[in-house]
Amino acid sequence: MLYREVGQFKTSYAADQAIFPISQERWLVIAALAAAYLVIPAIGSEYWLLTIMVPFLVYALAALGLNLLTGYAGQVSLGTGGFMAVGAFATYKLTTAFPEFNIVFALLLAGIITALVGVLFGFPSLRIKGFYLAVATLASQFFLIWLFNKFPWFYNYSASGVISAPPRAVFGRVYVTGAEADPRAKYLFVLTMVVLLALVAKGLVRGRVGRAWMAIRDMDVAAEIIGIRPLRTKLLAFALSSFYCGIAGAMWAFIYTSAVEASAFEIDRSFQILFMIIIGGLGSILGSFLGAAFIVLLPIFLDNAPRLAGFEMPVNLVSNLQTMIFGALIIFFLIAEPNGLARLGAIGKEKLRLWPFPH
Amino acid sequence: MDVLTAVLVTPFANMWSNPEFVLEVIIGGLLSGVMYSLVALGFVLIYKASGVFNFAQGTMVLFAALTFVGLIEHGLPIWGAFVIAIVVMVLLAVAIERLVLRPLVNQEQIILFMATIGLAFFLEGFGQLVWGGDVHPLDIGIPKAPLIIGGVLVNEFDLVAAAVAGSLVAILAVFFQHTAVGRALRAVADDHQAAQSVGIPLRSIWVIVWSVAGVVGLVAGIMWGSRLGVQFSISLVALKALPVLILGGFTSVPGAIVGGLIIGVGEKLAEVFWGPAFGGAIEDWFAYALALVFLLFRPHGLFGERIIERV
Amino acid sequence: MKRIGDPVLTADRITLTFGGITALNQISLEIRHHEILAMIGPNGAGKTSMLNVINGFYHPQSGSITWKGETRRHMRPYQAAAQGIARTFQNVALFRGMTTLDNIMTGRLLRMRRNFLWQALYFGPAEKEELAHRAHAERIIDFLEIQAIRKTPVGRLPYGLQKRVELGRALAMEPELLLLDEPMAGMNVEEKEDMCRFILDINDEFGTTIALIEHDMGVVMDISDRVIVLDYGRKIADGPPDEVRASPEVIAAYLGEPDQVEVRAPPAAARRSVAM
Amino acid sequence: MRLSKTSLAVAVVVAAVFGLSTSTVFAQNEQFIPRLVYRTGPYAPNGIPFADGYADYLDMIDARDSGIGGVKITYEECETSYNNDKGVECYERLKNKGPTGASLVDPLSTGITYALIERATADKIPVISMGYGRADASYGAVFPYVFTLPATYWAQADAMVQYVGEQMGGMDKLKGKKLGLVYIDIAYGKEPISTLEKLSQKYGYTFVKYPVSAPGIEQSATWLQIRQQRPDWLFMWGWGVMNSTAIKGAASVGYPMDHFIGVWWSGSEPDVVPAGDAAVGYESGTFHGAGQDYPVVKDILKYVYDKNGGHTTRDKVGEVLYNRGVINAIYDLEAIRTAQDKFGKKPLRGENVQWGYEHLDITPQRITQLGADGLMVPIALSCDNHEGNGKVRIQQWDGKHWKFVSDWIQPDRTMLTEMYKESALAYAKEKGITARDCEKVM
Repeated sequence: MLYREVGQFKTSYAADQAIFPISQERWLVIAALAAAYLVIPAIGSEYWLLTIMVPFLVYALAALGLNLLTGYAGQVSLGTGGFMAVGAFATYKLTTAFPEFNIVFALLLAGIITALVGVLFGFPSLRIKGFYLAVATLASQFFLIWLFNKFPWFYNYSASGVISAPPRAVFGRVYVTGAEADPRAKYLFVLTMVVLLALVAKGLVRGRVGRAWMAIRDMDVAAEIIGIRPLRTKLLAFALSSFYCGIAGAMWAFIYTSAVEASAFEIDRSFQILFMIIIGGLGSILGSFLGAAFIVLLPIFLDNAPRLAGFEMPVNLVSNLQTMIFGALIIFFLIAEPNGLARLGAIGKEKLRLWPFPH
Repeated sequence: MDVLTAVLVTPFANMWSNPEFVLEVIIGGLLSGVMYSLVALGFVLIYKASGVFNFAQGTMVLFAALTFVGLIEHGLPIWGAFVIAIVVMVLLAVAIERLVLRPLVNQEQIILFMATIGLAFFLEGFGQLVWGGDVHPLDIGIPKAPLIIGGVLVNEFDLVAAAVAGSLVAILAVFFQHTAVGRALRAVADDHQAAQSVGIPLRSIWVIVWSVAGVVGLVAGIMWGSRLGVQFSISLVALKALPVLILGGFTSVPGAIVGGLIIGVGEKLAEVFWGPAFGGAIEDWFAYALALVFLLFRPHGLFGERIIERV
Repeated sequence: MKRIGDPVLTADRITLTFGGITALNQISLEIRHHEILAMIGPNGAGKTSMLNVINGFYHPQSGSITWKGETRRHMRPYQAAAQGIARTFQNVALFRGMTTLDNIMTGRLLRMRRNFLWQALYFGPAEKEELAHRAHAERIIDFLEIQAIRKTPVGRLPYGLQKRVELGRALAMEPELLLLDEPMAGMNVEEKEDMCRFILDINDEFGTTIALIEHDMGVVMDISDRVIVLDYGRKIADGPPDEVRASPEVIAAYLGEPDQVEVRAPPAAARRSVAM
Repeated sequence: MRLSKTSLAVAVVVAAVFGLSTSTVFAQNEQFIPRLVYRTGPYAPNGIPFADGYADYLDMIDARDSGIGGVKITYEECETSYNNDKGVECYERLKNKGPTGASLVDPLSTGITYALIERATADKIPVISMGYGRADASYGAVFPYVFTLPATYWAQADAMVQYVGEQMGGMDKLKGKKLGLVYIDIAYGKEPISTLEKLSQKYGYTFVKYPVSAPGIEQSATWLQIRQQRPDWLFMWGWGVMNSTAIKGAASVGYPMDHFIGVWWSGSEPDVVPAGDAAVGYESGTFHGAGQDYPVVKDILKYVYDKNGGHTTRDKVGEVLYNRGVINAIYDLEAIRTAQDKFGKKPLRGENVQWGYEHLDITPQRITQLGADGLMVPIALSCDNHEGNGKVRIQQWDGKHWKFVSDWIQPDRTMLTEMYKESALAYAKEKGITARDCEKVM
C-alpha cells in the first residue's frame, strides 16, 4: 500500500495539471533533490564529483536537449556534438572577450547563439524526414567541427586549437571554472543549471509548445490541419534543443574537462547522446537522466568491477569485455522494454498501484 | 573579396589551365567512390529487406576482415580463410536473427537501429578480444604500382577494387532478379505482412540477407584491409558510406553505386580545387553537404522509393 | 425549426486533377450558415477531395473558394484552421502517442496566446491560460461523454471512440465550419445513433455549420438539411433530401433503390484519386 | 516478471556503481605511478608497444635492483582508448593511489595532456608529456608541473628543417625550395605549423600545408595535389592509420620516399609494416635508438623475459615505440631518484618528484651507468627549461629495421626559447597566472 492515488482526489484542474500529481512522486523527487544537494556534496570524493556526477549531469542536459527535438518533436538529429561545440566555443569567445562578464550570462548567451545556429541547420527538416534527416544533420556535425578546427579566431589563435577555461566565478570568489575551483562548487553549479533547465523543459512539454511538437511527431498532416505551422514548430524545437545542447557543451568544456579541442565534440558524442535518449526513453524528461546514467555510469562501473571484485585483469581484456557487455546490455534492455528505462519505471508504477493485488 | 575570387574564380581557372589534372581527380574520385559503395551496399541490403538501419555494418566489415586476416596468420591459404570467414559471417547472421531480430520483431525502426548499435559495441569488443588490437598487414597479391595512362595517373589497386565492386554488384543483381530467394527478398522488401501471408518465411529471409550483407562486408573488409592494413580504424569507413546512402537512397543497390561515384568525384573535386580556399580538409563535411543538397530535391534519395502521405 | 442563413462558403467551378485523373470537374457548391450539408456519392466520386480542397490540403488547378466573403486562390491547411474551418478524417488522424485529453487540448492550440518563453516559466500567465483551456476541453469531454477515457492514450481506444475523440478535437477549435469525413464509418447502430445525436446537438447548441460525407443513406436523409451528390468528380444533384432521393440521375448513379445503397467497388482510376 | 528482472539489473548496476570506492590497502614502502595507456581502439597499434616497454622496464627495475633506492615501484594501468574524457577519468581515479598518491602522470596523448595540465598543477602532480603535448609548456616559469623533455614538436620541426638543409648541402640551398607538411587536421597535427612558417621566412623556402581530415583513412585527394605540386621535401605529422595510408599514398603517386620525413609518432613499425615494400626508404624523426642491442634492453630480456615475464613477445622488444616506452620510464625513475637524493629514500609526493624533474640532469656518464649508450641523449632540466635541450635524430626504414641516417641534431634553442616564452606568457595572461620567478626558485 505504499503507492496509491486512492484518496488523492483532484479538486481543481490546477492540481491535476501539477508536475507530479501523485504525492508519493512529489516526495520521491524532493528526496532525490535533497540527496543531490546535501548528501552527495558531503560524502562525494573529488573523483566522484568531477568525473562521475558532473559529466553525468552535463550528458543528461545534452540528452534533455536532444529529447526535446527527437523525443517530442520527432526530428531525429545527429548534430548534437556540433551544437555542443558551438556552445563551448561561443562561451570561450564571450568570456575571453569580456572577462568581467558573469559566467552564467556567458553560458545563457552561448545557448542563444547555439539556438540560432540550430535554427539555421533545422531548415532541411521541412522537407527531409526520418533517417534521411538524421544523416543529413551529420552535415552540420562535420561542418561545425571542421569550422572550429579550421579558423584560429575561434580559439584565439592558440598554436594547437585547444581552448582552455579561464577561471570564472558565479558570484564573489566562488569559482566554478579553472583549476582552483572547488569540486563542490562546480558540481552544485552544474546541478543547479541542470535542475532549472529540466524544470523549464517540463513546463514546455506539458503546455502548448509540447503538444504542438507531439502533434507534429505523431502525424504532421493532421497537425497542420488543426492549425499548427510545421516549419515554425520544427524550428522552435531545433532552437530550444540546440539551446540546451549549447549550454551542455559549454559546461563540458569549461567545468568538466576544462580544456577541449573541437574534436572533443566529434560524431561519437552525437551518437552517444542519441543512445542515451533511446535507452532512457524518447519523449521523457526523466528518461534523459536515466539514459545518461546508463551510458555514463555503466562503462565506468564495468571498468572498475573486476578490480573491485579483487582480481587483476589486463586493461585491454577488461576494456574489450566492457564494450561487449555494454553492447549486450543495450540489446537486453531493448528486448526487455523497447520504450526505454522511463517506460520501465512507468510500468513499475502501474504494478505498484495494483500491489498487492495482481490485477 | 579575394575570398570570393578564391571560391568562384581560381578553382575554375585551375581546372581550365590543367584539364588533364581534372580528369585525374575525377578518375581518382570515381575509384574512391567505388570503395565507399562497397561499404554502402551492406547497409542497403539489410535496410531493403528488414527496414533496419544497421549501425553495426562498419563493425561487421572490421570483424570480417579481422577473421579473414587472423585465419591467414594462422597459416591458412587465402581461399581457405575466405571460405571459413564466409561461414563465420553466416553463423553471425544466424545468431543475430535469433538473439536480436526475433525478440524485437515488429518494433519501430528506431528500436531496431538502437539494437544494432548494441550489436556494434559487442562485435567491436569481441573482435578485438579474439584478434587483438594490433594492426595486421594484409596482402592478397593485388598489385599496387601506379600506372600512367596517357599522362593520367591511375592506381592498379583501385582498378582491381573497382572490378571487384562491379562484379559484386553484378552477382547481387543476378541473385535478386533471377533466383527464388531473390524474388522472396524483393517481396519482403515491398511488404512484410504481404510476404508472410503468401508464406515467405521472414526469419530465414532475414538470416539470408544478414549473411549476404556479412559477405559483402567481408569483401569490403578485404579491400579496405589490404589498403589500410586490418585494424580498428576500418570500422570508421562506415562514416564514408553514410552520405553515399542518403544520396543513393537507403533502398537501392544501384543507388549505392551511383551515389558512391557522385560522392567520390564531388568530394575530391571540392577538396582539390576548393579546399585551398578554406584551408583544406573539407571533403568530409562536403560529402554530407552534397548529399543534403540532393535530398532537398529528392527527399528519399536519388533512387529511394518515395512514400505518399494520405489523409 | 431552425433558420438557415446565407452562404458562408462558396466553391466556384473547382477543378482538381492528379496526373491524368480528374478528381473534381467544374464543381460549384455553397455551404449555408447553420446548415447540415451532406455530400454523398460512390467511392471515388471526389467527396474527400472536395473537403481537402475546402480546407486547403489540395490546391485546385482552377476555380476559387470564397469563405466569408473573401475569395482565395491558394492557402495552407493551418490558415484554413485559423479562419475557423475544422475537420475530421475518413481514417482517424489522431495523435496516437497522446492521451484523449491532450488530443482535445491540441484543438485549443490556435487560441493559446502565450509564447514559449511564458511556457518555459509555466507558472503564472501560461498556467492560467492552460487551465482556462483545460476547462473548455473538459466541457467538450462531458459533452461527448468520454470522461472515462480522459487520460487514456488514444492508440489504445476502440475505433468508435477514436472517431469521437477526433470530433472532440475538431470541436475544441470552436470552428464555424466543421467538415466531417464519414463520421460513422465502421460503427455499429448504437454508436451511429450517438454520433448523429452529437452532430445535431453541435449544430443547434454551438450553431456550427456542418458539411459531412456519409454512405449510410438512412443517416443522411435523417440529419441533413441539404444533400449534394457527386459522381466521378461531377455534381449530379443538389437539394433537400427528399428531392435528391427522387432525382433520376442519382438513382441511375446508384443503380437501384436509393434507400438500400451498397457501396460499389470504384473504378480503378477513381480509386487512385482517392488514394492521393 | 521480465520487468522485475530488468529493474533488478538496473538496481544492481546503480548500487554497484555507487558502492565503487577508490581506496585500497598498500604496502608502505611503495612509489605509485599511474599508467594511462591505450591498448584498444583506433590507436591501439601504437599504444600497445609503448605501454609494454614502460611496464617491462619497471618490472626489470623491481626485479634487478628491487626498486629505486629500496622503494618498490608499483603501477596500475588504466585504459583511455586515446579518449580525452576517459583519460581524465583515469587520472582522477588513480591520482590518490599508493601511500603518497601518484608520483607523476604520463598522459600519452596531446589531448589528455591539455585536459590534465590544470588539474595536475592544482594537485601538484607533474605531467610528463614526453615528445608531445603543448610545446610552450617547456617554459617552466608558467607551467611548473608540465614537462616536455626531451624535445617538443617545435624543436623537432626545426631539427627536420636542419636535416633537410644538411642533405641539400647547406641551409642557403633551402631558398626557393618547396617544403610540404601532411598533417592530421586536429590539435596535434597543427603543432609544427607556426615553427615551419617562422623558418620559411628565415630560410626563404615556400611552405605548403596538406591537411588530412581525421582519422585519415581517405587521402587520395591530398596525394593527387602533392603529385601536382611536387614539393621538394615532405614532412608528416600523422597518427595511427593515417601514417601507413600516407606512405602508401606517397608510393602511389611515386613520391621519393627518402624525401618524405615523418614526426617521431609517424616513425614506428605499425606505421611502415602495413605499407609493405612501399615504405622502404621512408624517414622519420626520433629522440632515441631502436633495436635490442643496448645493455638496458638486454637486461629487460634477462630479468623479465627469461623469467617468463614480460608484457609482449620477445621479438617485439626493441621496436621503436617499445623503446620509447622504456625511455619514458627511465626519465620518470631518474627524476624520482634525483628527488630521493634530496628528500630521502622514501615514497615521495608529486611535488617532490616535480623538484626531481626540475633538477634532472642525465649526463653521459649516467647514461652509461643506465646502460643506454646510444639509446638516448643527455638532457638537463631547470626551473624555466622543462625541455632539457634534448636532441633529435633522423632514422630510415630499410624494410626490416629502423636505421639512423643522421647524427644527433641540436634544434635552434635560442629561437625556440623565445617562441615558448612568448606563447606561454600569452597563455598566462589569458588565465590570469603570474609566472614564477626562476631566480628565486632553487
